[in-house]
Amino acid sequence: MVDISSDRRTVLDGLQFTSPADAEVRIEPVAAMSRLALRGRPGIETAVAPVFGFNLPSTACTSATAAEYAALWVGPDEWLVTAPDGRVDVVKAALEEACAGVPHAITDISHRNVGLTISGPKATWVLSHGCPLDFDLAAFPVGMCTRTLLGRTEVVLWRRAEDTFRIEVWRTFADYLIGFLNEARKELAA
Amino acid sequence: MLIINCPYCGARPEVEFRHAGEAHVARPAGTESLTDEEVVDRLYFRSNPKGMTVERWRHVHGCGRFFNAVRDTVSDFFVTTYKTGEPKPDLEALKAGAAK
Amino acid sequence: MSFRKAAGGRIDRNKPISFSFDGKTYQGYAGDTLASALLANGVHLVGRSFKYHRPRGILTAGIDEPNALVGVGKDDAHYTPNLRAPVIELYDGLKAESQNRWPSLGFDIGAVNDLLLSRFIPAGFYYKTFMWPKSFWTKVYEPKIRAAAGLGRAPETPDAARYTQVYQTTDILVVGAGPAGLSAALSASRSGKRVMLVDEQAEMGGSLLHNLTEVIEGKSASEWVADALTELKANPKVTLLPRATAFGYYPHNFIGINERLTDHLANPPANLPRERQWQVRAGEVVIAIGSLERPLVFPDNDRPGVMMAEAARAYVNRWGVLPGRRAVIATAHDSAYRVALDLKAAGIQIATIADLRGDVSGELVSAAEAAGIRVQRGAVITGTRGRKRITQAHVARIQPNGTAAAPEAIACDLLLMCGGWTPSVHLFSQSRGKLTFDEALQAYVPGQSVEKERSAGACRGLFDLGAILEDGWKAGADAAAAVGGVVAPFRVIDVKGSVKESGGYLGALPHGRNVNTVKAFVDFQNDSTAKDIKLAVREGMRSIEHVKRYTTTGMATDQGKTSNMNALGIVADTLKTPVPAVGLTTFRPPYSPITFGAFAGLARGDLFDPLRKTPSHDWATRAGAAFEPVGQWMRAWYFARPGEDMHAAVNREVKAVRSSVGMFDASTLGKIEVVGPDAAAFMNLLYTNAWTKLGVGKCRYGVMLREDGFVMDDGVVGRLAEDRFHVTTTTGGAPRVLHHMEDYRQTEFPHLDVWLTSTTEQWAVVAVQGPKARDVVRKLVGDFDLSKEAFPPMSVAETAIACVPGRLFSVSFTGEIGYELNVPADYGAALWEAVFEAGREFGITPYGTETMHVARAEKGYIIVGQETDGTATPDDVGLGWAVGKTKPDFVGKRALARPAMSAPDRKQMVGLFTEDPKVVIEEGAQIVLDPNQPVPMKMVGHVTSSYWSPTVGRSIAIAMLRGGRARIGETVYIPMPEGTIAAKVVEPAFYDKEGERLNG
Amino acid sequence: MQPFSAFNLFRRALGGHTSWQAQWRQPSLKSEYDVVIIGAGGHGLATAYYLAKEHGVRNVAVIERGWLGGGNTGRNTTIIRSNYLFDESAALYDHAVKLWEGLSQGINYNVMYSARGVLMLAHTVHDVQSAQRHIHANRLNGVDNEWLSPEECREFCPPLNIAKNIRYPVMGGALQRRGGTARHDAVAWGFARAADALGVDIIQNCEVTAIRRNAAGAVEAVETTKGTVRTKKVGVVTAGHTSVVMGMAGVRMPLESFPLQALVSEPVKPAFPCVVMSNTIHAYISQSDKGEMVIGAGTDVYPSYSQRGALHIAEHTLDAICELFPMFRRMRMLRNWGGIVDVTPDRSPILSKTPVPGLYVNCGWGTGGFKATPGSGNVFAHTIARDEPHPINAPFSLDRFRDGFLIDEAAAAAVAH
Ligand SMILES: Cc1cc2nc3c(=O)[nH]c(=O)nc-3n(C[C@H](O)[C@H](O)[C@H](O)COP(=O)(O)OP(=O)(O)OC[C@H]3O[C@@H](n4cnc5c(N)ncnc54)[C@H](O)[C@@H]3O)c2cc1C
Ligand SMILES: NC(=O)c1ccc[n+]([C@@H]2O[C@H](COP(=O)([O-])OP(=O)(O)OC[C@H]3O[C@@H](n4cnc5c(N)ncnc54)[C@H](O)[C@@H]3O)[C@@H](O)[C@H]2O)c1
Ligand SMILES: Cc1cc2nc3c(=O)[nH]c(=O)nc-3n(C[C@H](O)[C@H](O)[C@H](O)COP(=O)(O)O)c2cc1C
Ligand SMILES: [Zn+2]
Repeated sequence: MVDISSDRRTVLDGLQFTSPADAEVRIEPVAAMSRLALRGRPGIETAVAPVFGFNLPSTACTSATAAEYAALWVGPDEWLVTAPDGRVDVVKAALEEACAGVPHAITDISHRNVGLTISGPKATWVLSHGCPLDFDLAAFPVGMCTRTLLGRTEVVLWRRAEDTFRIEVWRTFADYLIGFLNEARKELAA
Repeated sequence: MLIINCPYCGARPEVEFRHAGEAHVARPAGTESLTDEEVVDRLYFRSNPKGMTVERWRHVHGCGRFFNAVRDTVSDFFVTTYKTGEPKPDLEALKAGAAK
Repeated sequence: MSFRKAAGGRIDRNKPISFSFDGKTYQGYAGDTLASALLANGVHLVGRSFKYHRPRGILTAGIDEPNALVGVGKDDAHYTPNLRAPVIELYDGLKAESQNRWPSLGFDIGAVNDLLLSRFIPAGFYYKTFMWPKSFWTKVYEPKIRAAAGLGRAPETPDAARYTQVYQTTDILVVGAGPAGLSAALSASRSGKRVMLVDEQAEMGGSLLHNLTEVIEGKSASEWVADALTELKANPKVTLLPRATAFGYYPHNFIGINERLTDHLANPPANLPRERQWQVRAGEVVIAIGSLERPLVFPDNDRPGVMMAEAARAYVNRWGVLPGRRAVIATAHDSAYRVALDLKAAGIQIATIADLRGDVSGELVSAAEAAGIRVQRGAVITGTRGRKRITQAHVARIQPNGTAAAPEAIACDLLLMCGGWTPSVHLFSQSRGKLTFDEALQAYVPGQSVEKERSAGACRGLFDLGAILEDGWKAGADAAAAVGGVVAPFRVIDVKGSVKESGGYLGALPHGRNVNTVKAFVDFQNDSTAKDIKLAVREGMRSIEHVKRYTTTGMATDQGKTSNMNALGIVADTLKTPVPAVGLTTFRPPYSPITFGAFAGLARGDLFDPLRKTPSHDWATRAGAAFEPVGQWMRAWYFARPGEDMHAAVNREVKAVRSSVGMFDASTLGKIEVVGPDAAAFMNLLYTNAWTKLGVGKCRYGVMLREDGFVMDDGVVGRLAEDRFHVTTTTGGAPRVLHHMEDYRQTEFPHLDVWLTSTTEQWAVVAVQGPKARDVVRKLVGDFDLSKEAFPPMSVAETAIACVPGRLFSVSFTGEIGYELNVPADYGAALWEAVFEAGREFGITPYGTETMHVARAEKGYIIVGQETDGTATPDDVGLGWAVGKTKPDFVGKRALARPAMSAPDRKQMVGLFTEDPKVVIEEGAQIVLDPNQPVPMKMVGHVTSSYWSPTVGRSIAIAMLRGGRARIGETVYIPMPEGTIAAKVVEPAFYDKEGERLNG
Repeated sequence: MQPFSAFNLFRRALGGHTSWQAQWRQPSLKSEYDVVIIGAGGHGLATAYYLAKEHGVRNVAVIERGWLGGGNTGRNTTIIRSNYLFDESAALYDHAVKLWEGLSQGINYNVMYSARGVLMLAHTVHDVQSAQRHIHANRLNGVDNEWLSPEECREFCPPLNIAKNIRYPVMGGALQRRGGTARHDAVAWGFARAADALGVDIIQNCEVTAIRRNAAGAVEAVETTKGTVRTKKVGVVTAGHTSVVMGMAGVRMPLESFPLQALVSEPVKPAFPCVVMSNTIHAYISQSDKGEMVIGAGTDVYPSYSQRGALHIAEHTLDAICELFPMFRRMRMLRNWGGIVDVTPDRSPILSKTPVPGLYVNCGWGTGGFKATPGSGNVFAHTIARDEPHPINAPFSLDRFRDGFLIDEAAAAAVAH
């Protein structure tokens, strides 16, 4: 059988990540990873604990992480789960088993999204060119995550550190989004 | 751009939301039982009030939830928002409250 | 001759600047505006008015300038018309030109409108004439009116600049950095909260920048400003934005602010945007935007050399410019005395102060008289002389009966006027706060607030500096308290030299001259005069809104900043009603004009809208594909080979699909994973079809209706497990369908345990179609049994495809054996290439959307959005079979049962064979039964799809035809401009009606 | 009525224009009228004019809450065209266009109807198909509408950017040459003056607060802020406020009211020769006689009576304008305002009798009723005078929603204005 399994091409290949503005804001691709859309009735928050080592966050717009896994609250019965690349079937199977008693749905979206990191002293300034949320630490603390808009794309935005954010975006919008962020940071060029 | 209080996520900018029409136009369990008149009424006729309206929104670029809101269509200010399934608030009481 | 003072002002005399106006080069200094520099060079004639082309000079020193509008730009790609000279910052090489004049500013033919025609063209004259002969309006009159109107010329070359936009949240936004705003920002910033202070001008300080008299806390005004700014700049929680106009106050304390970054620079850095639009959400807003001085309305009050009094003071004190040598000052307000004193101190001779008020006195008046200035009480200007520059002012005493006595002519080269001060309530009013009329001030001031804002300083009617500073301080502190900040203690701000000033006048002044011939301007730019306003009222325009629109008063580029209150005064006077009974026109954004480009921001070119590309995009580009946009997607349309046109390419592609095998990138199809114990129950409710019995591993074509019973979307649905469906939707319909499904899931059927996830982007899809499809796919799926028995049409399996975990569908949208290969999207490009390689031996042919359309039309398959237009029922388009008649409920079921939905003369889908098989009807063509009837014809349907069918070897068409199914066999007509096409109504399936080919 | 003409303008100019009379009287409200029209917008005033002119019904009051012409008539982008898809719509709007063509002379008021041509752009294959369908249907209905290639579009409208590499390239356009613009205010004032001259009482600053019905359910009076008026016939022509006013008679309507925004640039010399509309990217533009670019947006997305719209909606429109006309990027916005439009489920208007005897309604014009003003008034007057619809407006009944015979211009991908 023809084998393409080693010929994986991300949409981030060939996009412009470096910029004269890097000292102020860096934009970097996030390596491939497993992603699951996890849905379920109440009870699922704790049911997953044996797999993840933590309960799903039940407070709106918060995240939980442990060594390999992260679970981001994106809706009252919806989490975006990430795990190392190539583990999606294993994790899914483990979750199916752990959640057997609670109505739930697990869907593989590893390739639907791509991840970006945006960091640096002017990261929130650049994000503010397309996102109306308040990035003050009091309003958007480290660890907060949410779906929102960035320019004309929907993204999940996750604050990893004071000046570092993860952006999850649907793959075909990545090209536009990088273009948008590059245009927004142009003025910061040294 | 309005600020809308999502019952799940809190106050968020309007562009994350989508308006979804008049609220509490319930779909009966058995639609068979509706008369033609009722069908047409549900489909097309709207109260479209000037003043307090009860409407649905979806936090489409946020948590994805549909929810209900009471809004003043003259000022566009929201009086309250609440989750789908919760009872319709007493508008008269809200009006009295707003007047204060 | 230079009119520059030897010293003083905020200009930098060490930095001379050269600029040009109407081709002539002049000198100015850094810190100058175009207006101050022109005045320093003795240039007063700067523009021409809109209608009468009257010579006009510089009236103001700010954004309210109605006269001195110029075009600026080194070339057309940088050209901006209608800029106001008093707010154009001078830079080296600035090129400005006057507008609305021909052939030159000095000699303008258009001035006949003033000199000869003006009596025939009063307000609204065009409504009364130009009606005969009828055809002349568009051909003769209108072009002439248009050419005479307008102001500057529009640029003709695409703009070279970039613009950006940024959202920002702040606790407190202070708009205006005059004394009130600075003081507010100081107290607010001491609370520990985030503060933004924005001001439209290049320098912050507002009126303090030209105030030399008052002493604030022991400092001069400019020192006080400098200290305040130093404190604010040192605070990391404070953002200071000069050159930033708060242009709009939108609901929920959302303020649009436009910041100009490069227009003042001779050589702007390439990375800077020209303008940045801030959209600020503020917890609390302090509006401190000051007040505007009002002109006086007297005959010929518009000549170059007529200026607002405070503007002259600003030119003298802030820019070190003498706007004239000998001034007459006409006033109704105390503040003009301060102007007189400052001007006199600068060496300008004050010929007289003509004060409208009969019994005026007070500290400032005494000071003026003590300085030897002649003060005429109860005096009015009745006219002026001097066409391109004022030479005389006529001053008359107001008699006890209110009329003007015979005037005395006083020589002057400067006539200053002050009709009082109008608080700037623009932003407050935009916020929908209620204005109240202050009888004592004769002005509208902020009343009841709606938003979380407060006004401070002159914009709420305070005019004495000490009170303004304290008011600002309090407003800032109150705003801080409202957002939970630490409240700064109240501060008494000691001001020396501050005098409480009063006065003011609204409306036109008596002049004792022929009211029908004099022109006393109210709206300078639009040339509307006191008599125009009176004419409007006489003609029944009694609402101020009618007066505005009939006379265009307040509709010019200054939006009535100098004219609205006087117009109101004239209307009130004419109607003999109090001013507040007349009302006020609506304040709308923007506060001052804002560049379109700044609203568009980054959304231009590729960033106008995201463009979504499929995994085979690059390959297709290399293969020479033409693309078509479908929603945000870019899809390969056809793959023309060298020398082929679209027609030839499509014929070849279709033939390949029919005779061998073709491949198509179907990744754009929407995909939704419907998962949960109640997935089938949910599908039953959302689609017309029955799903319960669909076996795992099987697919079904599904039809989705809106609640009104009309077809909304369709697609193949595969059942992957008892509780898992892979649903496909149309490319354009994907977001809509998901929203619709979520809506029902969350609001109508919340009891169902089912969840929806968009997987459109998770899967890349290659469709392989044609008699050799199985041979190609076999090479990619290893041991998987593709035989007809094991994997018949309409099956689905989760299996490895080219060694990656995939989903394999046996589905056909062409009528040939077909497979759709789904792999995780990162493998999409590789899969496309792998399929192409695997198919090489069969001559596999990539095809685009056009061939897909032709092939499906040959089979009579519909495309939602092409055959349907939102008014088609399933039965209309031949999908009655897909409606589960026995299902108790599904979305749209009840509406479908209404009598009209099954009326026999509904448009139904049929096929058409043209009489001449070579003729391909145009899509969208209309069908009639009787081609010989007169226009308007009775149309009975239209052609939805129409192609040359290479397979059938003739043209084919699909149409929606009234009562169509009953007309099969009849001939219908399609009248076209080139002649009528006759066509036979046939079944809408042209090829392999029995579906034999799938059995191959 | 003092005739308006060049001669009269000249003659009265010599007298300093002091002898012009009011264009309409300021009558006080009588206690009884044969017909009361609620709403002095263009449609209400035209209705009153045609009632008096063509049906001899002169004891008519037009009652207006604010100032006449201050509703959508006074705040619209004034695009006039009749190239609608369905026969019923084409007939209605073309009836109006024919009346526009002679309106200035007919009512002796220059409404500046300017047939500058309306060009509707296509940006996708689907747009092209939809435009072609319109063109063919229009041709058979006797309504002019023609297809222009991108190059022809540019020739017709030189500022248009027809570059192939822009995000939404122009693939062509449908041009209606008879389409164009008219001066919004003049339309209201012209009809007001002409109706007034025929005896119609226009009562401004008078809000209708209730509609009274007799025991049989028929209309018997309306209550206003200036008193009660007896009448057997009431025509409701209140655009965005129709649901509110019809509610006074206990009639629910298939309407929602949305804000719709427009804006103008600063005035410039003639730079734009026609009207251009792009439904796909939401932009509508023409240049007025005064020189401003008049630009329309899409509706805001939630129902509102606030008569203003959101910044991001106006912005979206300017994005599109700047893409299509990149030289206008440096032009500046002078004023941005909103109106309240009443939208029906099928985006076609309602000109109809109602379940209440003596109550008639003219509404649902949504974002596109200015163009219909004279035609709408003309057939609505017929409906009121004869108590039966004119053949042209018969399909636009309120009953069509019950009967299911919608005239779905929206679903058929017709454009908004
Ligand atoms: C921004 C914008 C752009 C538009 N662009 C176009 C375009 O380009 N082309 C086009 O054809 N159409 C356009 N339209 C639509 C068009 O303006 C309207 O369809 C049309 O003007 C409606 O006219 P009307 O006379 O029915 O309503 P209006 O002119 O709105 O008149 C209704 C009147 O009823 C009055 N009223 C309401 N309630 C009461 C009451 N209780 N008592 C008394 N009086 C009352 C109101 O004050 C108002 O004056 C646009 C609309 C807007 C808002
Ligand atoms: N003598 C009098 O009677 C009299 C009358 C009027 C004003 N004044 C003097 O004027 C001053 C008033 O102080 P103030 O602080 O209230 O007003 P101000 O005029 O000093 O300051 C207002 C500031 O707001 C800015 N501004 C206006 N609109 C803006 C907008 N939309 N966006 C951004 N910035 C905008 C202006 O550029 C200006 O700098 C006092 O010094 C007072 O004595 C005196
Ligand atoms: C076609 C058209 C052209 C307009 N041109 C101008 C203009 O040149 N200047 C201006 O200030 N307003 C102009 N307006 C807008 C009006 O001033 C006003 O905003 C509009 O009629 C809505 O009324 P409102 O803002 O008072 O609510 C125009 C309006 C229309 C409909
Ligand atoms: Zn939410």
